[in-house]
Amino acid sequence: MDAQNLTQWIFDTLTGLGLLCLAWMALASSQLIKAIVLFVAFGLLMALTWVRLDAVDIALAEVAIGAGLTGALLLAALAKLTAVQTATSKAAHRSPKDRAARKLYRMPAALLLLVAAGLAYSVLSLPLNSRGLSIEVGANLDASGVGNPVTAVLLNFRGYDTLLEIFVLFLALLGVWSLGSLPPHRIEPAGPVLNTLVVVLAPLLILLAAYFLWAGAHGPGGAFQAGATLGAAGVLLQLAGWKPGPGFARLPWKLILLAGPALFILFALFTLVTGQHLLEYAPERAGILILLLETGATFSIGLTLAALFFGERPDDAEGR
Amino acid sequence: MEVVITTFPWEVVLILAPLFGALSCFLWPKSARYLALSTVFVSVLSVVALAIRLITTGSYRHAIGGWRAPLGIELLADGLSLLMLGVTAVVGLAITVYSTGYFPNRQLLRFWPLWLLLLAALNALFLSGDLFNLYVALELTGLAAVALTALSGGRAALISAMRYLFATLLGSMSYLLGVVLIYHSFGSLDIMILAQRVVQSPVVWSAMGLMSAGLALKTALFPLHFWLPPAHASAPAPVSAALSALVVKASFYVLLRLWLEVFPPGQTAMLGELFGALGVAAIFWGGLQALRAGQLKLLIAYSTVMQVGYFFLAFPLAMAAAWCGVLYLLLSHALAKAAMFLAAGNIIYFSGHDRIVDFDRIANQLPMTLAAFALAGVSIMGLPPSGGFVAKWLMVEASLKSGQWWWAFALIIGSLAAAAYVFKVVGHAFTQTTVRGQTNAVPALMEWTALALALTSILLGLVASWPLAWLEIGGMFSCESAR
Amino acid sequence: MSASATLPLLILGSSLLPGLVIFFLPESKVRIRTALNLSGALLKLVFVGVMAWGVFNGTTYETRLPLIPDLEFVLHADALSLLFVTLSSVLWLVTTVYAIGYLEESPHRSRFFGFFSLCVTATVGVAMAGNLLTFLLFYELLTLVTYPLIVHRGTEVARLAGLTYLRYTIAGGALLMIGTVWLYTLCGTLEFTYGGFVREFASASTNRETLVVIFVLLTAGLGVKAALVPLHGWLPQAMVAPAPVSALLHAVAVVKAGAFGIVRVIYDVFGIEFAANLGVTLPLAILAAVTIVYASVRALFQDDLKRRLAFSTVSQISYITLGVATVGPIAAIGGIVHLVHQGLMKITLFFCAGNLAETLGIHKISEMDGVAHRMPWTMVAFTLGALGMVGVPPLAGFVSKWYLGIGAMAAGQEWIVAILVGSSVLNAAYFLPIIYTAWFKESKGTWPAEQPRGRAETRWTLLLPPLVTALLALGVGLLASAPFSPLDWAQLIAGREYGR
Amino acid sequence: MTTELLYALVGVGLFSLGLYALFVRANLLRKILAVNVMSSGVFLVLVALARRTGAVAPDPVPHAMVITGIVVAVSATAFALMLMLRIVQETGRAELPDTWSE
Repeated sequence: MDAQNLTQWIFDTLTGLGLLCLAWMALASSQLIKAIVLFVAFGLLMALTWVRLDAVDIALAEVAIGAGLTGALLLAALAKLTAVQTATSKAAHRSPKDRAARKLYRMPAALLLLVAAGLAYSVLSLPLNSRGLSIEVGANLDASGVGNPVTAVLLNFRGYDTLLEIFVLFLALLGVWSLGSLPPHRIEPAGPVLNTLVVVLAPLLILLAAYFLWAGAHGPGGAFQAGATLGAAGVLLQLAGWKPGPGFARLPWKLILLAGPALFILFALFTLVTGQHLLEYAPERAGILILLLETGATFSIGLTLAALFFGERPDDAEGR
Repeated sequence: MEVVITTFPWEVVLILAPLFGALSCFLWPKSARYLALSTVFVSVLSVVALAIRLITTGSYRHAIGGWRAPLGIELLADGLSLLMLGVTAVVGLAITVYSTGYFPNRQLLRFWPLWLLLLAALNALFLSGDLFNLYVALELTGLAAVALTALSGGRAALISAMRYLFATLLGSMSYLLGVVLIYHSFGSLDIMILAQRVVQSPVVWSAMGLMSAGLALKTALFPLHFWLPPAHASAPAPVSAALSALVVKASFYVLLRLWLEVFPPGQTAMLGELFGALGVAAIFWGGLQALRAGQLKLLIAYSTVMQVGYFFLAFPLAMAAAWCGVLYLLLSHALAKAAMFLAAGNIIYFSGHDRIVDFDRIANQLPMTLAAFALAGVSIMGLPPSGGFVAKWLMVEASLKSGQWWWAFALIIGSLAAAAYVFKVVGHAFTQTTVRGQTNAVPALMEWTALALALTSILLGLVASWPLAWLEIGGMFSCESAR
Repeated sequence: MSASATLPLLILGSSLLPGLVIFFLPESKVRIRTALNLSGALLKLVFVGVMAWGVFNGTTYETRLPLIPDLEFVLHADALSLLFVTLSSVLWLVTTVYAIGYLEESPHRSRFFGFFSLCVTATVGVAMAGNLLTFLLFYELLTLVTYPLIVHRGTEVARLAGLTYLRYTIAGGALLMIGTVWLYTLCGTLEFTYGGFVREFASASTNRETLVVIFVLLTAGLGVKAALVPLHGWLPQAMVAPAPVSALLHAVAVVKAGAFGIVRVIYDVFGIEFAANLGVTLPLAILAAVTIVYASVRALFQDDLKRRLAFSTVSQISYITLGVATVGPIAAIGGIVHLVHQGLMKITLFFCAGNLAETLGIHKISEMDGVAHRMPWTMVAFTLGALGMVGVPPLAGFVSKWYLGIGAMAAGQEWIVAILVGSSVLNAAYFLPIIYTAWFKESKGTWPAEQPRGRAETRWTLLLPPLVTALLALGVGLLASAPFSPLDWAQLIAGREYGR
Repeated sequence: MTTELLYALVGVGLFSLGLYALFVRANLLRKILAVNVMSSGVFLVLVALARRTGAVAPDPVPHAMVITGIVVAVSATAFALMLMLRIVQETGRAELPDTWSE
């Protein structure tokens, strides 16, 4: 093989091994903080891999959500974990369970290797090239109202998946809120450096979100990336010590929170009464409708993610 | 009017109405109760309308966004989905009515949106004809179910919810990987298209293994049932009812679809035998644990483990009579089990505990609740006249016809065990020693709801010919030509 | 739906609906409850009368409703079912009157009478079932509705007795179900037909061993309720139930349903000839004989009155099985007619036992010295019943035993005669002492728990029923040869079954 | 071996790794990480194989599916973390006891 292929091959191998190693270290490391940091690193490497696989949209989503927000959530959880453990009177004694469990699961480990081998074999047995649905997508792209095939699939061809998935996010928030509130705990306030950083960064992120939202129509980007960056802004604000008051559980904010799902449902109902198929857009109007949907989705995703980072229901947090 | 009913896409209403209801319950918690009730009422009506449409025009598909498969997602409405949607609507209505009385106010506010989202997820799942869409629906169902399990916030509830969450996530992951393999080898996610394309190959083997394992885990097939009893026992009674009656069925429904339409017949035989064996194990283990259980809700939960074992007996038999029997079992078990959990809820509401040995005088204090439990029990143990009996009859017939009498044997043993644990409860409810601890009166509505469900499960035994006929819409199999 | 199709449903409904209504009646509404019970019972009698007349004039009453794909819910009235229906509806009326008196002032009467009516409904259903599926349906229903009656008292003893009862009956039901489904997979039908349906459908295709196994499954399932040794264990324990319940259980409902089922299976499922050349009748006859002797011997050693009666039931009920298992029309007559005779006599005895317990608190035979002077009428009834059981002419029991004996001779199975004689001796041995103690021993003067004495020896509601049934037992014996007597019907039935 | 298959195999590896960790680790936070690793593995297989289109751009449908999947995953993770914290509050430990009863 020629040099370029060789370098590519080396690069791929190293990335693959890196992913596996990072994952293993993250899952095996003794301290939780280390585990989380390694996991975030893993996420970033994943993003790189996505780029390598010509999936820039996913790379953006991964950086913003997979690595970024998940990491933030994990770190926040860890901080709260220690805070709660000290807050609760019960002693948090370590148990030798990990070791015991490992012994217990020797057998499954062997069995799991078999499973992995079988999977690997079946993956290798797949045909080396297949067009999947790329042809169909390409053929209908013009009618979809957007230029970016991924956005077309997400918001038009398989818009129904996206509808349900936005409700999954909403459901997660409902679930978190229904779990009640944690005992009082305080996370270390951010230092002055971060504060200034926030002042600069938050507006930038919001601008970035707007850009992604707009770009999503023809290039990489879209509601999720935009929403995630918006959420990141919210996270930053909270890191800077800002707390949402009880008002954030009241109607106006709720409306913003529900902008995405609500718009989806309204469109769906509209198509229902006009006797079209569910979520069917006329090609000439599709572009604008999708942009509208994405805007709504962006707001709800951003706000929801920020709220998830905060944890309990704002008015509960006040109520204690 | 006729035209409207037979042309309007009721299946879409079934998905949108609960979603809309969930949003509005979240926005206006003050009037949540009425919003929820009306939502559920709407979905019941649309199921009826859908039934009329299906009976008149036969099964049909709805291309979402006007994009036909394989590019788009198509909803699929046939007899099988109608059956599941119907039972979801009925049980859903009962649970909604019941919950208005059961929950303390603060919990009730949090209950409504989650509950309606669960209903929406179930309806979406029973209508979906697309493997990846099914994955999203499964996740929605699972998360909603876990959130509801944790609702009461007790120590046991939280822990079992966590266990449940891991189980359901693992299940979906495994299912999704299977979907990935299927998609990449056959280039479509649509069940109907796959039905034509799928051929035997190593990829299909592993896909089948992954999907079956994941769904079996979500359905709590022995020995993957570990998460179910604690979750169903520690959740609030109406939630337990929903979990046992509907959520467990959802993943089983997906498995059934794949089995009957996607997986190539040549390849399923061996796995079918395995499923049958595990089913038998589930029957014995579940029955045993139910007998040993000292608390009512735990007993009912283990009874579910056992009934799940029954479901899987159909796979080795793999003949029309068996499928019809199992689907009828799904139906009657859903109603009966919901009734049982609601009855248990009444008892807990009344006496503040569910220790079976201390059920003295329940027979006099809550006669209707006990009647509900006993009638549901009749259906669970498969005695006539009840839906359970019809199901058992069909399955025993199938197994004797195909000369595999051992499955029939397992069925009979199972029903004996069921009788034992049902009457263990009933017997203690009749005893007359003086009641300890204070009791508070149960709203009549709650008692009636439980009784109504139980009566429906009995009624199923008398009108079997209609549901079985509807089941044939879409012609996956015919219960008449079974013999 | 035509009249001939509705009548069976009316007969069911006449006890079903009152039962369901009664459940929701508050305890205090004694009058309404009583009215409902009695009117239901009388109504049923009227319907049965109409049906009897119809059947006699050759009308066929049949109701068919779809139940399972290809399988129907069938009620029909042939001579045999009519015999059983009549018996149960007559005795239901009497027992209801008795129960009303017996349970005065006791708690949970609505529950009791509700299940009581359901119990009779199930029995009538068993009697009129037109195919094995319908039979199974009512047979299991009977199990379920009798359970609350057995545990009615709510004591720990009652709970355990209830458990034992269920262990036996549910298991029996399971066997019956397997047998039924299996038979269905072989024959494709379950309709009761004269001479049996198995012969034409199955004999060609399937091997005899399978059919024997099925026969065993069915008879085992039925034998539980018919209390064939060794499946009789539940019966003596079920004695904890209130007296009216035991009376109904032993004379009509549960035990009879089992025996009746055996008759059905042998005659209308397998067909007597076919069963005979399958070679299953003789073992069954032997089993019945063993039951008769064994139970009589056990009865000898019971001091508790109700327990002694219970074992006597175990032995007496097997006469029916013996009668049909003895291949031959005359013995068949004896067996079938005993369905009625045993019912009348045994219910009398239980009523009397109940009276003794209720009025004087007497439960043991050793407490009965001279009780006849305190309660003469009760003891008259008791004596009639007991003598009937022993088989003293011209009482009912004699007729049955006579036909059984002659039939056995005719069928060339003399050993059965020996069994009959032996059992009669044993009957005498455990009944005559009771009668002697009651009439000729000096009373100790005090009774265990005497109720305040009214004008009569006890409440009329308690006294009337045993006297009526005793007279009936006497009547059916005296007028055995009259038209419409049970014997007359039995001859009709046996005639049809043996194709004459 | 082509790039696509290589990454697909890595995906399988990640899936199995996460599965193993999910079984073996007792700490809830680690279990949650394990689930995330598993899902990343599945996504990797999905996207890697979508690139078998040869010269032309890869099949976009799997990409959309993965974006959906990522959002689902983060929702589940957020909920799981809160649930974990509540358990810690109740029991003082971030682990599941062997017996669930009170």
